Amino acid sequence: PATAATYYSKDATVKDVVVDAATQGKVGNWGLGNEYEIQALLSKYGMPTTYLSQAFDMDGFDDDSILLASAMTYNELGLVKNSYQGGYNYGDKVKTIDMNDEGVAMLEDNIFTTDAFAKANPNTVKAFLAASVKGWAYACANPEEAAQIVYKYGSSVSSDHQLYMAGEVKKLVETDTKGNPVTAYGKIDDTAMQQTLDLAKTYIKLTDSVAADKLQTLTLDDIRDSSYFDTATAADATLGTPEKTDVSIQLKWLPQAQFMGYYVALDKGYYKDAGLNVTIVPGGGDISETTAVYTGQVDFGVTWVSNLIAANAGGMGLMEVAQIFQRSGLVLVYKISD
Amino acid sequence: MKPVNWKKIFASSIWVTVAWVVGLIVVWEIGATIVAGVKRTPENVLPHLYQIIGSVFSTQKVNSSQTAIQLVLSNAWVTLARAGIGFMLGASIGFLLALLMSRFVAVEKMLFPYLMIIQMIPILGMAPIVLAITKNIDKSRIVIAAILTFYPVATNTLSGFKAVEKEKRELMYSYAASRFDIYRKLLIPYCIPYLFTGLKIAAPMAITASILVDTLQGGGGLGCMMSQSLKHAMTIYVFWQIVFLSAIIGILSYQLMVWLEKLVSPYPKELKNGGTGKAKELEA
Amino acid sequence: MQAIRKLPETDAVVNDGVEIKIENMSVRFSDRTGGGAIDALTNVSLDIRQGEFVSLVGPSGCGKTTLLRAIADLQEPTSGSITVRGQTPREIRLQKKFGIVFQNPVLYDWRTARRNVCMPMELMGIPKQQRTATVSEMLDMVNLQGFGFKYPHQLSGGMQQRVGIARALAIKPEILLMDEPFSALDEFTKEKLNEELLSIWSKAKKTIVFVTHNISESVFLSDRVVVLSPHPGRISAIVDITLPRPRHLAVKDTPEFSALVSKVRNSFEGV
Amino acid sequence: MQAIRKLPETDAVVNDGVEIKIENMSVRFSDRTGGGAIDALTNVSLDIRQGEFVSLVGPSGCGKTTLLRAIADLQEPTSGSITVRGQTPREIRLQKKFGIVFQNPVLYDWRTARRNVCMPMELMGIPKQQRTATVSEMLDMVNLQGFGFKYPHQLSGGMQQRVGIARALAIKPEILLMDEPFSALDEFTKEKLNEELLSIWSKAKKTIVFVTHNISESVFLSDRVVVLSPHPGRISAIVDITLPRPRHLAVKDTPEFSALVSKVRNSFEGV
Amino acid sequence: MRNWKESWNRFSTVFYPILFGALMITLWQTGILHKILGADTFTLPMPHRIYTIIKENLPVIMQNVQATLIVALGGLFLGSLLGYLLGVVAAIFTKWGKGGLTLASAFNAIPIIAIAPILNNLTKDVSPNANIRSMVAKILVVTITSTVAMSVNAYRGLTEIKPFSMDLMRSYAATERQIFWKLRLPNSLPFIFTALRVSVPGCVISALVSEYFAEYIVGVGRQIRENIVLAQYATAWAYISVACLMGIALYVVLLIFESILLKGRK
Ligand SMILES: Nc1ncnc2c1ncn2[C@@H]1O[C@H](COP(=O)(O)OP(=O)(O)OP(=O)(O)O)[C@@H](O)[C@H]1O
Ligand SMILES: Nc1ncnc2c1ncn2[C@@H]1O[C@H](COP(=O)(O)OP(=O)(O)OP(=O)(O)O)[C@@H](O)[C@H]1O
Ligand SMILES: [Mg+2]
Ligand SMILES: [Mg+2]
Repeated sequence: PATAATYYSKDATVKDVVVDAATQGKVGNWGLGNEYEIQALLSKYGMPTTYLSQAFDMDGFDDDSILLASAMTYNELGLVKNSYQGGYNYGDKVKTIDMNDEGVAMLEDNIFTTDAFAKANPNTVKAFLAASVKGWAYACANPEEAAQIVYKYGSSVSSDHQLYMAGEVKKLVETDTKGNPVTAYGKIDDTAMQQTLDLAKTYIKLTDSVAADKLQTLTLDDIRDSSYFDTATAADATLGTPEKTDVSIQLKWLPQAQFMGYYVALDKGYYKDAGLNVTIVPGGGDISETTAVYTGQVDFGVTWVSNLIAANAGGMGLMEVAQIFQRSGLVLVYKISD
Repeated sequence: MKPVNWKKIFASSIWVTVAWVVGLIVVWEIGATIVAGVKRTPENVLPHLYQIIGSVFSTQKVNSSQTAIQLVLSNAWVTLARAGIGFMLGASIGFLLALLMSRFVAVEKMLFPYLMIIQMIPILGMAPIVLAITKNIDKSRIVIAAILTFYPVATNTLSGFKAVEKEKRELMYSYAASRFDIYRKLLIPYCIPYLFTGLKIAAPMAITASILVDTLQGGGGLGCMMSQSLKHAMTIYVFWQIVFLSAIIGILSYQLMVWLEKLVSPYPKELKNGGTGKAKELEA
Repeated sequence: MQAIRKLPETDAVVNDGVEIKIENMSVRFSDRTGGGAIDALTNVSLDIRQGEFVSLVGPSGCGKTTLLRAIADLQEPTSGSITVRGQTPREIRLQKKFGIVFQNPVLYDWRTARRNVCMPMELMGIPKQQRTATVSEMLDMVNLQGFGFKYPHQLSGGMQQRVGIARALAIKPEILLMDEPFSALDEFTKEKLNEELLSIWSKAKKTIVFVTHNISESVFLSDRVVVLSPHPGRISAIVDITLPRPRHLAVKDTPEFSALVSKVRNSFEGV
Repeated sequence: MQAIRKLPETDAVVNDGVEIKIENMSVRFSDRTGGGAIDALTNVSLDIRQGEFVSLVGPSGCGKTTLLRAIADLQEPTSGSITVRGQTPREIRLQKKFGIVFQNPVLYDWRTARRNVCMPMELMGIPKQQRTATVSEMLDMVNLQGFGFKYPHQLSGGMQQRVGIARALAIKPEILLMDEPFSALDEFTKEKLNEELLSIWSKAKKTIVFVTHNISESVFLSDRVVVLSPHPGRISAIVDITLPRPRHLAVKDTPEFSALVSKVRNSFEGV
Repeated sequence: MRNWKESWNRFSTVFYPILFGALMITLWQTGILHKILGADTFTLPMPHRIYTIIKENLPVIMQNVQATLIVALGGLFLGSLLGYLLGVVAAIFTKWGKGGLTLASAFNAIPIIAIAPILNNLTKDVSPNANIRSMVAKILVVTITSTVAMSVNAYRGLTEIKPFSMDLMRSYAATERQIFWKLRLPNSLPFIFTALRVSVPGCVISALVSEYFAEYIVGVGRQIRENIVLAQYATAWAYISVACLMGIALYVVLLIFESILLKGRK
């Protein structure tokens, strides 16, 4: 059966697909901290945790050099399935393996800052969180308008894809890892956080023994502080005057609907109402969001929890203050034969 | 009416450049045709040139307000400005370092290996430190671009200083000429061809460096657009346009150096290329 | 190493007004690339008086250039010492007392003949107007009127050498060190420049050390001719030239002249 | 342009066995950088017989080197023609018939003396063993035994020139063009090499064109001495040297010799 | 005395840089350097920490070093060869060659980050083994980036020949080939070394950057990037140091070659 199958049967089990692709050495991921869920999945099915470095397009998947490719539901998966500009138009000829269903989900987009900044500017943090959450709530209620707003703020992603993305991101914000609806946007779910931390401890491999040791001792309290979110979103919230009014937030990636909540909050004036003058700094550059926040280039950042854990193991002292995406958006996609 | 002198027209160096460009186009198109036959998204690998040119004239907007070429050109200025400043800064630093190293052997021995090492620290590692010093992302971008370009200028100029014939130095020495005069009257005129060899390498490199530092953080610049395009956040043709634009700017910057050299070189024209008299003609 | 000086009687003369004093000097070129070390000069002692015109002659490779370079502080002696006016050559060089004509014309390719001659004057901060005048005068002297705006590669070998001579004389140095300055010149030009040199020398009473391989020239010009011998380089004879001054070309036809030429020629060794 | 040849009687001689025929040749160096054009040679006509030893003399800058270079196909005449053995100089050059000694020793810095001498033989594909033997022989001849493994910058000026001579003679060329080969040598070495050259010439009956500024040397060596004059460069006289062969140094003391030297000297113009 | 001078000269070539390095490391380890630069010990970790990481992970590091070295040296070799050939073409067919040199400079202006992904895609079909095809792609990147320095310098070295040397060759009716081997090539040697002084560090940095984009995950550059993205600055600096050591080693090799090949020149 290992005769280099390229397409899998519609009914193939997850195990069949994973084992076959891994045996051929054709599982892809972008690496750079995005790989732990994939490694956890590979381990779950008894496979070695090596993978191919996947480029930022899906060409490798398209030309079969990668059989089981990583994709974010809101981004690459849309390109694979759809026919709009940049799309590969596979439609229903592909199936996915969902990390949430496999029990290896790790939490992704959050809002974080440094512990020191939060302690020094609690009102700013609260004001920022309240306004951002409001932005996300509006965006999820009106994904089409949100997509338009993001496009207006300089996104170059085609508006069709933007719209698709808004719809998928909405799902990640409104559903948790178990598939249950989320009650409070941005709330930190400690159970999911703990699962993320546990997986991180297993799969984040640090060369530096000091950092590796520190990673193992990390607890939830070292990586997240719910207090700002809780007070900011309490029904009777009274937000004091922000200590610092000019603040910036660095996104994890290029401007796109993945970050629509912040653009909506900016566009609708929620930040201004909270007394903040917010600059949104696009990501995707070589200075990662953790470094940018740590060095004080920006005040807030959006990152994946696993990246934050690694950074704190390294000694950065970052603190998550809200968890926007409540479930993992990572899937593995594979082609099926008709 | 004078007969058209075809020989002369074809001897003109413009035709040579044209021929090279045509040759390259042919090679490219052969490649593109092959790629188009085997890949499903050939534009990610090697599109046809007409597709790239088509994308230049395409009126389709890539974001809310600009077409691809508008986006590229509007971002080119930031990058060019940084390249220009970075290059001038880098070339000056390189030249000064070469002066310093030629003046003090100890400095050369101490610094040279480390100058080379600085070249090898990836900007990823360098950026946070430079950022810490400059406290400003844009300043640090210029500094890094300068760091990435100074070295060819420094090495080439230094080797020019070292290539000065012993007798020429001794003549100066016998006049007990001051250091300043030795540099002004002998070493600097002598090393100008060497300096320009360095500048010719560094000028296009400055463009590269500038595009590279764009990618440090979001914001404007060709590098930013390029990586967005590469990450498929916008049409891939933006990437190809930038590839061509940077190549064209690179050629222009090289030519600018060639032209500048002609302008400032103290050497009489015939002296270029060594040899004398007839031998030069025989070579042609 | 025996018979360094065949004419000890000159010793008495040189003790007063000594300008350049060379004592037991040796220069050895060690060789890392192959072949052995070369003893370019061994145990050379020589006193040159103030205002004296001394020629160095000897077979090719005997160390004439090396000796001149040592005086000019361009070559460090391996042992022994040189003093010029009681100071080190280095101090004298820094006082810009030397004028040197090299064996090969060392011209700067990127400067015209005029600007090559001009160069040392620029270094000495001589005002432009004066420089221009001097340059023209010097180029006239070496018969290069009309070639001032040519670059070195446009000049013939002899012309280049004359530019070098003009350059050395332009700054009117107190001590003139000349290494075969006229070797590439035809006899007429050479004779003209010989006389020119003697007239400059007699007017300004410079000290001149003059390397030549032309024995007749050395006798015609000098107060003393120092004959060097090779392998190892050393002084094999010093001949006093007793011809009266001022000398003119006619002196070359006298028997005294011929006798001195023969004397110098006969003291050549090892050729 | 008047009186190009003062001695028309030689015409009769040169018509049979002409090796090098120069007719009405001019060389003009135009100048783009400043100063005017230079007429290095104007309307030069000269026939050189097979096996003849011809010297070119004349004041510095009169076009001797230019004429030599034109024969060697290193300088294109502006007008007029040169034929060598009825062919163009280019054809002869490509047949590797020329051996040239340049006015400055043109040595390759990165090659030792031996390997500099070896170079043309390498180009001609002469087997290694033979090369080695010839190199040693040549270096012996120019008195550079023991300096074979030195690099050019380790040699004195005269030594470098001798390496250049050795290099030119090593390939035993049929036509030898020598530009002031002995100018940097002392009289003894020069005389030795003069005799050496005559012996090579008489044995192999080469055609030799020899540039020198030493009139006595030119008379001693040549069958004919061609005197050039500058501004513009032209032939001002041709002197037949009627001294018997083989010649030895003693001939220099004869009155015939002196008479010929005077004759050549007197035909110098414009110095 | 001369010998003493020469010995000191040689000794100081090694001694001075070590002295300077020791000084820098002292400043660094004592934290003074951080004060001067305004850096903190997180983004610029202490030397002893870097050293410890290198020591503890030597086998893994060496694996990465090996991969990077192959890329750097392979590319350097190919690029220098190509550059030299271009210089030769330019020297022999001046008119054609100059256009070629200008064109080569255009490649110099296309950033590595653009070339790397293109080549990655282009070499997809080279081999089914991702390691091999990545290696090819990376080597090609380095090749392109080290071509220009060599071609510009080679052109000068091949054409800037001492007056009359060419005349001498012509007088022997030497063929173009002979002129090349006997005159142009030896004359260009010092220029080759000048070029290599530029491209040796250049090839290391391009190798590092090309690894960022390569399919197969291996190499010092890739490790630097992974660790910096993961905020593992100490580890990243360990790899940066290793990269620098690689560069120094290559540079020393270059100096040794230079001293052998340029022996006897002034
Ligand atoms: N830089 C050097 N390195 C090694 N040996 C040298 C160096 N300069 C000169 N020599 C050697 O020293 C000796 C004397 O050289 P020098 O140039 O003084 O001779 P010279 O008398 O000027 O000869 P010539 O009349 O040929 O110019 C020669 O044997 C030469 O080989
Ligand atoms: N490449 C050149 N460009 C311009 N002018 C030149 C060039 N070569 C020679 N000349 C000029 O041509 C004239 C003759 O030069 P040539 O070298 O033939 O003289 P020469 O007789 O060899 O003199 P010398 O005895 O000084 O070597 C000179 O006036 C010189 O300035
Ligand atoms: Mg000498
Ligand atoms: Mg001449």
